[in-house]
Amino acid sequence: MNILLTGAAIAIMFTMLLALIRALMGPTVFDRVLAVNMFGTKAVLLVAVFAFISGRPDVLDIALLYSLLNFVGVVAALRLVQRGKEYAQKKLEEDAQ
Amino acid sequence: MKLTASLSLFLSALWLLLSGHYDILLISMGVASVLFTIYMSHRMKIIDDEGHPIHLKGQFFKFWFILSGKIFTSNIDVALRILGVKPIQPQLIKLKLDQDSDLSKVIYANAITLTPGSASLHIEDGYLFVHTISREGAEELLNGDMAKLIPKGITGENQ
Amino acid sequence: MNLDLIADITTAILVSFGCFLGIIGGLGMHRLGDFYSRLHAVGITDTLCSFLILSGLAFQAGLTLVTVKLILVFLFLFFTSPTASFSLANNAWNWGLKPENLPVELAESYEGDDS
Amino acid sequence: MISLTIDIVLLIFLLVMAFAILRVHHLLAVAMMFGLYSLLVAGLFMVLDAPDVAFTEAAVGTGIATVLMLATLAVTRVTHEKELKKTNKRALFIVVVTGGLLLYGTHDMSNLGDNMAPAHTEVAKRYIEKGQEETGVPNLVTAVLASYRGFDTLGEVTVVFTAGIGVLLLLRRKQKPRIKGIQGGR
Repeated sequence: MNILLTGAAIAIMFTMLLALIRALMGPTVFDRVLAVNMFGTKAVLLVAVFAFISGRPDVLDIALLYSLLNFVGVVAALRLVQRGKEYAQKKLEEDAQ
Repeated sequence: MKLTASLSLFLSALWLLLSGHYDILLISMGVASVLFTIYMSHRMKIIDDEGHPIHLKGQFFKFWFILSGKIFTSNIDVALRILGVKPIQPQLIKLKLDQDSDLSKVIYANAITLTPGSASLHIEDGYLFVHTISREGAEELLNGDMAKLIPKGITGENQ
Repeated sequence: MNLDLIADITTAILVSFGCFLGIIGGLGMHRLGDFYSRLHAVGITDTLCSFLILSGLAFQAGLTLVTVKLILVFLFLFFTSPTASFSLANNAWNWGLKPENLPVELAESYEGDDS
Repeated sequence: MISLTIDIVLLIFLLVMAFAILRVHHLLAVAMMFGLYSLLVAGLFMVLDAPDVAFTEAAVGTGIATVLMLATLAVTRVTHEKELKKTNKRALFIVVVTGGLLLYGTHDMSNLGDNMAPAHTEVAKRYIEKGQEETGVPNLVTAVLASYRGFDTLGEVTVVFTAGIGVLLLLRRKQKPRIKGIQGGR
């Protein structure tokens, strides 16, 4: 069973790598945030799988914490984008017209 | 009052399940944290039907059952499209929101986002802008398949 | 003994299928052309992939508090992911990011058609 | 074996992330990547058998630090960093010297998992054997932090509290709309 879970952990890390590459390449900031979000989700899964590999289920609490924090981080970032500079610039142009 | 009681019951159950240790010191800490959370929620005025919808009971099970089936099939569909078995045809469509309350609009938009292959983008003048990855998915949404699923008669206001 | 074997096989099937879906989602991040299409790839990893992996782990844990925690992890992911996706997509839309690769005439004819 | 693999992969991710933070010039993306960086560090702590430190790192590094950094970005006007053309020699010197000192310092640390290290032979035994009955806290690390080293933790909490007040004072806004300032600024 441990071999299977090890394989699962490696597969999850591979997915994390793919998401990381997208976060580095991402043409827009939204692509980056999307990739960061996906990376966080996969990190939660990795922690959960690792808890079973190492046989210490109390590590699952960290997965719980991550799954909430990931969401907080994404929403906080987007609140910022919403009133970022470009958005403000657009508003100013609209007001001027 | 009913909402507060059910919220505190829910929070205590959550605390007991997460802690796993049941002696007097820890339980009293749990009670204190539950009370503090209830107090904060009262101050933020978020204990209402929308924040804690206990009036959505029976019809929700059917909704979740059908929705999970849809999520499953659309996952497979999108996976096949990524692997190149089916073509990728992005579409942008506009759906009329004729739900009666804000809560059911939220459920509708989130149900669309939850099924991969369609994501709601924007709400404007009673229309919902949806991006789908396939034409079939777009036609399905335009036929109103998802709209029929949303539980009827739930209003966010009645106490 | 026999029951353990069944649980192990179920876990094996669920977890490997979940990981497979996860890798597909990761590939989708690169195969799909623009930001709005990539949202769907993330949708895969957020819903079915995490559900399969976590439920596979739950079969290993049995009926204990660990399973409750796994269910909670899944519920948090499941309820927060559409909100995060929507706020991301809505921000991109408000910011003025336009979807690419749209067959324009189709999009036009669909837009008028509602109900 | 698997923890070694996870260790190596996470360390490689950390390196990639560090270079990414150096290369990417969009500050919002940089703040999100810092969050991921500390998430990876927390993962390393978890693999090194320190779930409590991982917990703290996740809550503080990924949660609060990211939110504070984003809040700071929200009150600044420009989200794009200015590109530095030439290297700052003095900064490079300080970084190299500090790094060298830290590397030198690791020589005095006992090896990872060494049974005969001083920390494991004297006090740890008592903490492990009597921790729960003496403090009544089921988690050992919490018992050490909050009870045995209570004054130490009190000092740390004071430092964190002061830092928090400082951040709050810095982030407090004097006037409400900051958007108008763009016209006059720059």
